[in-house]
Amino acid sequence: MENQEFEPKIVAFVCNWCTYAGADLTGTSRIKYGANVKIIRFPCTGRIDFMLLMKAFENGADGIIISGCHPNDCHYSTGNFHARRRWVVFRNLLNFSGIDTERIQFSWVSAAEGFKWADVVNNTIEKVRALGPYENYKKINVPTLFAKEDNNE
Amino acid sequence: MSDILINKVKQLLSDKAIDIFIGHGEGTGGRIRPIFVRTPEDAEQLIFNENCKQSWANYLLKPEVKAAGKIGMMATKHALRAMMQLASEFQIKDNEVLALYWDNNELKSSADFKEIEAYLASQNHDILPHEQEMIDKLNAMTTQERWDFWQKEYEKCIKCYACRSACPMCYCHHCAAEGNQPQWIPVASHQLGNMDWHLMRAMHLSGRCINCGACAKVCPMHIPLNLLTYNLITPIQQEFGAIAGMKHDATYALSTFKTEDKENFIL
Amino acid sequence: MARVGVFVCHCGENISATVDCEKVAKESGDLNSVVFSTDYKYMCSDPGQTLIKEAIKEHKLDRVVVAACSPRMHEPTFRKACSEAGMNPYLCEMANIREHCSWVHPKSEETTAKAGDLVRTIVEKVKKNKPLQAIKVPITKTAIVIGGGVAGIQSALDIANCGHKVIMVEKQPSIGGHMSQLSETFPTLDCSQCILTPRMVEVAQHPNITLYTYAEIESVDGFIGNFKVKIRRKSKSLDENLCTGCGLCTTKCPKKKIPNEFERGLGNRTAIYVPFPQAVPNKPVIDRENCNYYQKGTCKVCEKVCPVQAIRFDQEDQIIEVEAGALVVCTGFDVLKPNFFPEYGYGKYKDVIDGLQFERLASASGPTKGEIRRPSDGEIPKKIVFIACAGSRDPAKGIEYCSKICCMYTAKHAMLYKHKVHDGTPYVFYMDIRAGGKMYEEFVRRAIVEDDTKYIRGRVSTVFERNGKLIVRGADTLMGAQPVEIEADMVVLASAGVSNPDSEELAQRLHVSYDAYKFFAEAHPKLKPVETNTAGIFLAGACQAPKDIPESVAAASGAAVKVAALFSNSELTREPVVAEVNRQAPPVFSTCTGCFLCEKVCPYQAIEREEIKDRNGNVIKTLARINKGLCQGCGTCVALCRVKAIDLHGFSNQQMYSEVMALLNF
Amino acid sequence: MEPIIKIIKSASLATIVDKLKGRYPRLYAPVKKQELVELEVINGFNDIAQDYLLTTQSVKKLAFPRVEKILDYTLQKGNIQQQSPDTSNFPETVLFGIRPCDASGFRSLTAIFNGDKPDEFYKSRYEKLIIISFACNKADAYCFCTSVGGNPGNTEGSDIQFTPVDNDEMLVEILTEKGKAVADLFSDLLSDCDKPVDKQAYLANVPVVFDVNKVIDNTTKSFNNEMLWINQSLRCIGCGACAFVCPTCACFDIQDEQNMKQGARLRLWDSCGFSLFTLHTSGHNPRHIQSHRWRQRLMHKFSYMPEQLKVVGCEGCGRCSRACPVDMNIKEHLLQIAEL
Repeated sequence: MENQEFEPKIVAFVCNWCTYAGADLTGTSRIKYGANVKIIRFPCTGRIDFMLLMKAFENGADGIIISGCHPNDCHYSTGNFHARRRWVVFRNLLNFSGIDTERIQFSWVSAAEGFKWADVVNNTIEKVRALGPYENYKKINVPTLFAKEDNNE
Repeated sequence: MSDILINKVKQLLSDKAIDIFIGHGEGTGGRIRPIFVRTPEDAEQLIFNENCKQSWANYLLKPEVKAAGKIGMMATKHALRAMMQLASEFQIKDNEVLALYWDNNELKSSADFKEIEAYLASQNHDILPHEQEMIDKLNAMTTQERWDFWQKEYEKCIKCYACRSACPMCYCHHCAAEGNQPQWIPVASHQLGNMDWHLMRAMHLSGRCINCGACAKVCPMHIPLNLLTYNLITPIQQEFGAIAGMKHDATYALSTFKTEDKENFIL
Repeated sequence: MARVGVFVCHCGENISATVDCEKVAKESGDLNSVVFSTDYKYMCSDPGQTLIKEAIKEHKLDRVVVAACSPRMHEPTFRKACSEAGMNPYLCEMANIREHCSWVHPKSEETTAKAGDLVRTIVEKVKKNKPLQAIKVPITKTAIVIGGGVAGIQSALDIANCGHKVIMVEKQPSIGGHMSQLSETFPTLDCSQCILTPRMVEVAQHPNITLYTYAEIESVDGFIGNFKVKIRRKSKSLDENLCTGCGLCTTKCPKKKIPNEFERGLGNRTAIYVPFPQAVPNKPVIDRENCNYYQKGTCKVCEKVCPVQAIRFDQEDQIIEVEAGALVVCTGFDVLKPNFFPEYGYGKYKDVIDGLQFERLASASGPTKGEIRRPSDGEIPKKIVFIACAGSRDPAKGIEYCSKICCMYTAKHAMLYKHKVHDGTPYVFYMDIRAGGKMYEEFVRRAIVEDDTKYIRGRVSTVFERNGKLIVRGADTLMGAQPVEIEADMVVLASAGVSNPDSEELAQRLHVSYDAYKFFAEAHPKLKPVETNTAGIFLAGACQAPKDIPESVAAASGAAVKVAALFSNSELTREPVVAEVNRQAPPVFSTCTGCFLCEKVCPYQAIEREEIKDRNGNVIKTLARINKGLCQGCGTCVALCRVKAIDLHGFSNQQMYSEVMALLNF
Repeated sequence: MEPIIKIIKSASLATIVDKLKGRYPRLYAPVKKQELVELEVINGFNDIAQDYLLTTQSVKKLAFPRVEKILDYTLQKGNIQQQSPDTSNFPETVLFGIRPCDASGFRSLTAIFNGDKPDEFYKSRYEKLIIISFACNKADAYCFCTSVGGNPGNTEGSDIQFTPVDNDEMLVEILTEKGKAVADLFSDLLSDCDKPVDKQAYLANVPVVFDVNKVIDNTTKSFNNEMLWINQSLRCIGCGACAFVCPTCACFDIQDEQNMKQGARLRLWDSCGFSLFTLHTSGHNPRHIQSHRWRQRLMHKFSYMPEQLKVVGCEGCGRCSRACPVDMNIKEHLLQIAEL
């Protein structure tokens, strides 16, 4: 078991119209990628709340992929532009707080880019695998995980 | 300075130009405290000196203060910026609050957004050198060092929410931290609950923080919280050209976008 | 407590080949709130759907999770099935274990485990789903057809004949499009003008059609059934109501040497001009960039000669705003720019022309009155080389696709040439002959056999001039790549069909997707060929990809039917995936703070202000409110709202949060 | 028991701390951390703050933690397992160098938590505390212990109390059996007190500013005096700093934290100063403005507790005033009420 390679847990937050459809195309085209990435479908990248990203790390994600429509291609015309601004700020905040932004991969994957989706996923798995498990979060004292001894105070 | 202020407030109150005045007063052991003056006689308690740097803009939306009638306020630069930001978020209206402020040793009074904007445009709004130094120091650290630094700070937090209460921009009557459907932020003041709270607050203040520093000044545990929001001021200014609290009709940096916004981090 | 049913589909072997569906179903049964779980060969089949419906009744299910293909594929199918069993359809969700799992991972424990994870995630989501009711919105029964080519004409007439109002917006001074430039059409060789012109006139005269030529779409707001469209009517410098179309101005205009776009530069026109004799409307416009008056300030000859004083030099562009329920985009295509082929000498040698130019040469109303004469000296060419696939199917040139129409029109050109120049010899260099279609192959055969066209399979490497002849050098791949050199009098390039130069801008204005070649994208390549991803906007003709006339007309009629179907009801039923600002009892009213930072973030201007007033009419609070008719459910406002006062039905905070929690904790 | 009075050389304190630490690994003492003085587990004498008035936070966290897990549970379909933490196993904990007002603060907490039915968690933790207080030889403008029945040398709640006296010596008062057992660890360092020591002479001077009974009476009478509460609390920003540093504030919230498979029920500090403290689901808030919350805070400490629990809910430590971001000095406010 010890020699086994670390398999990171990666959550992908994707928009319904481009990347989700792109990932469907990856499937339809039978292109293979790692099974450790699991997709959560949002209507638009504009819907992705930064709090959800925080929750993902807190609940054991080692990496995160956020992906949506290319600029100008948003189904809702501008959701991805708004999201992009938020990420600029949020990345800055995370970085300043010592949260590893290397573990978050942002990408634009269109409905036609089945290959790109597989690449994004596989590259992110590689990158996060190299970074190792996100220990910082796992070390945080959460009451649900309190050890038997008295940690309270 | 105090005398000029006292006379002005006395006059405003006796002219019924305002019903209540929020100003600086002598506190315990040399501290400055906010005082609320309703009569010309009480105006004697007002002071103004170099220690009076506090912004009282967070009182502008307090129901008991609003209920007192027309508000006048001794406004520092930060208080004026808070007013502009509040105006841009439709929380106060033009000519609603009479602000008194010092412009080159001259006590000016205005409730007019355009006048206040003109004054603000003539002022320097950079964060203080020692604050910038601290931010630079943190940014020079490794990610892990920064994580350790902040975890140590977050550990101190007792979640008294003084930061929120003192912040002029934290006026939501039902803060997201209290939302429980779902429970975004753990209520508990443990490491995770504290970190979530401070990150969320910083994010909600991004592009809105007017760098008054109240959050850090009031923290009973002396957590340098202001650095979290201050650190975002420069990138938001550089990337999006936006500074909070300068215009009463400004567009919020995160409510808008440019097609050419930075995206070098996106594959 | 929710009662969830989980239905795991094998999709034949599409899923079960790599995922242990039985195991996924069994383990889902152990999840909290799941009271029934099963697996089945084809869930989407009739028996599969029946299985779901019966389980809903038997096990009193109030939530359903179908673990199968992408929800983009079958979500409506299963929601409908659930609805038929008496459940609110929005309490049914799909876990995508095919496209996102079985098809992208090998058969393994991990793949099965991932399928289980996806099911668990969706089970937790569906538990937070709320019953939703479809939204009804009124429909403005007017369609806007953008583009007046053959597709636009067909679409407009079909819709108008169904009794609905149509507004046609054409960029050029006349409708007709590329088809009006053609001489004769394959495979019947009937005259293009003869069949098109009556339909153009019909458009102009139809009581249900309003025609705006020399006009463009300025902006599109709103949504299906309720678009608000601004149209820019470019100034024609003419009072159209007064103009009788007598044509005196065009004959008297002193600027006579302006290359005629309609003739593809093979003829000239004046500054005030009607693009072609059969134009609809047959009234001139002033081309201001070439007009002496506009450029130099003097002239006004047209004004002087006009018997009805219809010239208006000070006329400005006019923006009109119209309401419409649907749009049909028929903006057509363009032909690859000549500078694309330096090796073929286009632009360098006058006698190297493109297909559309040849159409003009062959046209009875063209610059040569239908005689094939070469542009350089007006001589009748004795040898013509037609080069097919000029640009098309050439990855090196960035155009990987087949332009589809060139094989056929090249054969037609060869034929027309031979019919007009009996002693001439047409050569065709081709890669493959693609002649799929009714009577198409026979047509090409005729060109080869009856009209003796020399077909050479191979690419032309270069065209150059030698002793007044155009030397076409290529290789005959059927003769072992033997070099071929032909001394031609004229060369015709079957240039690739490409998207219009402004198509990207228009797509963005319309909020529709487009492909890598900037052709507009259909919602589904097979099953929704005339729809776009934006509800209420349809496509027809060559703006999607190069198409021939029958295809364009068929698509146009298809789009027209979609519009007519939409207009057949007075109300439209919409997916209730919209945002909502919470409302609470007084004194809170809502957690909304009224900061309205969300207002600007909404791409649809769906966020309104609602004033809460006391009994005396004093405003207590101003809150945000979502206009359900305008909201499209992107959720950008939801993520921006600090107090979480806005939520999105179908993708609520609770649902998304539960998904993240469920995905990561087990 | 009758207090045992001893004398010890101040220089021996380090040895005492070593001995205590050897016996009780959970040895808490004031530690200086930049601007804060925090009560923390120390490794040795050198960790202890040399010069401090009070710890920034009160000692209540040792018996009433900020976050206390009161239940564990696992969630499996049809099978929910619950387990309460074992309260009998809390470790013995020494609080060394805390102030008399902190030690006596447990009287209020005990009255609240153990009033009718003992609170298992509080009771078990408190029973395991060994409290070694240091009498105060200085005070600041916020201190008013003497006005609420305490004093800088108050021994209530302490097991042992040290008072610095002349000649680098300290007076040691061994006050309880528990204290005696602990003092046995360093009995070799204690010498008998040959002449009577006037402890009072070495204590800080904290003048009495008001009569607490007046405060109790006037508070009780002033419930409807809206303007009193509005004027006092106009600058209150409604944070929880005062309640969280207070040695006697005992309000708590119960929250479940869970993921899909397991969860914990937590008891968390809460404050009546928060606007949501009394918010009903209906949207109605009986204390809808800050002045009502401020009134509640004072009424609770100076009217309800004296009436129902026979204790005043204030030790006069002044922490709330020091922590208050807007300088709400409780001493001032109480004086105003006393003078009504």
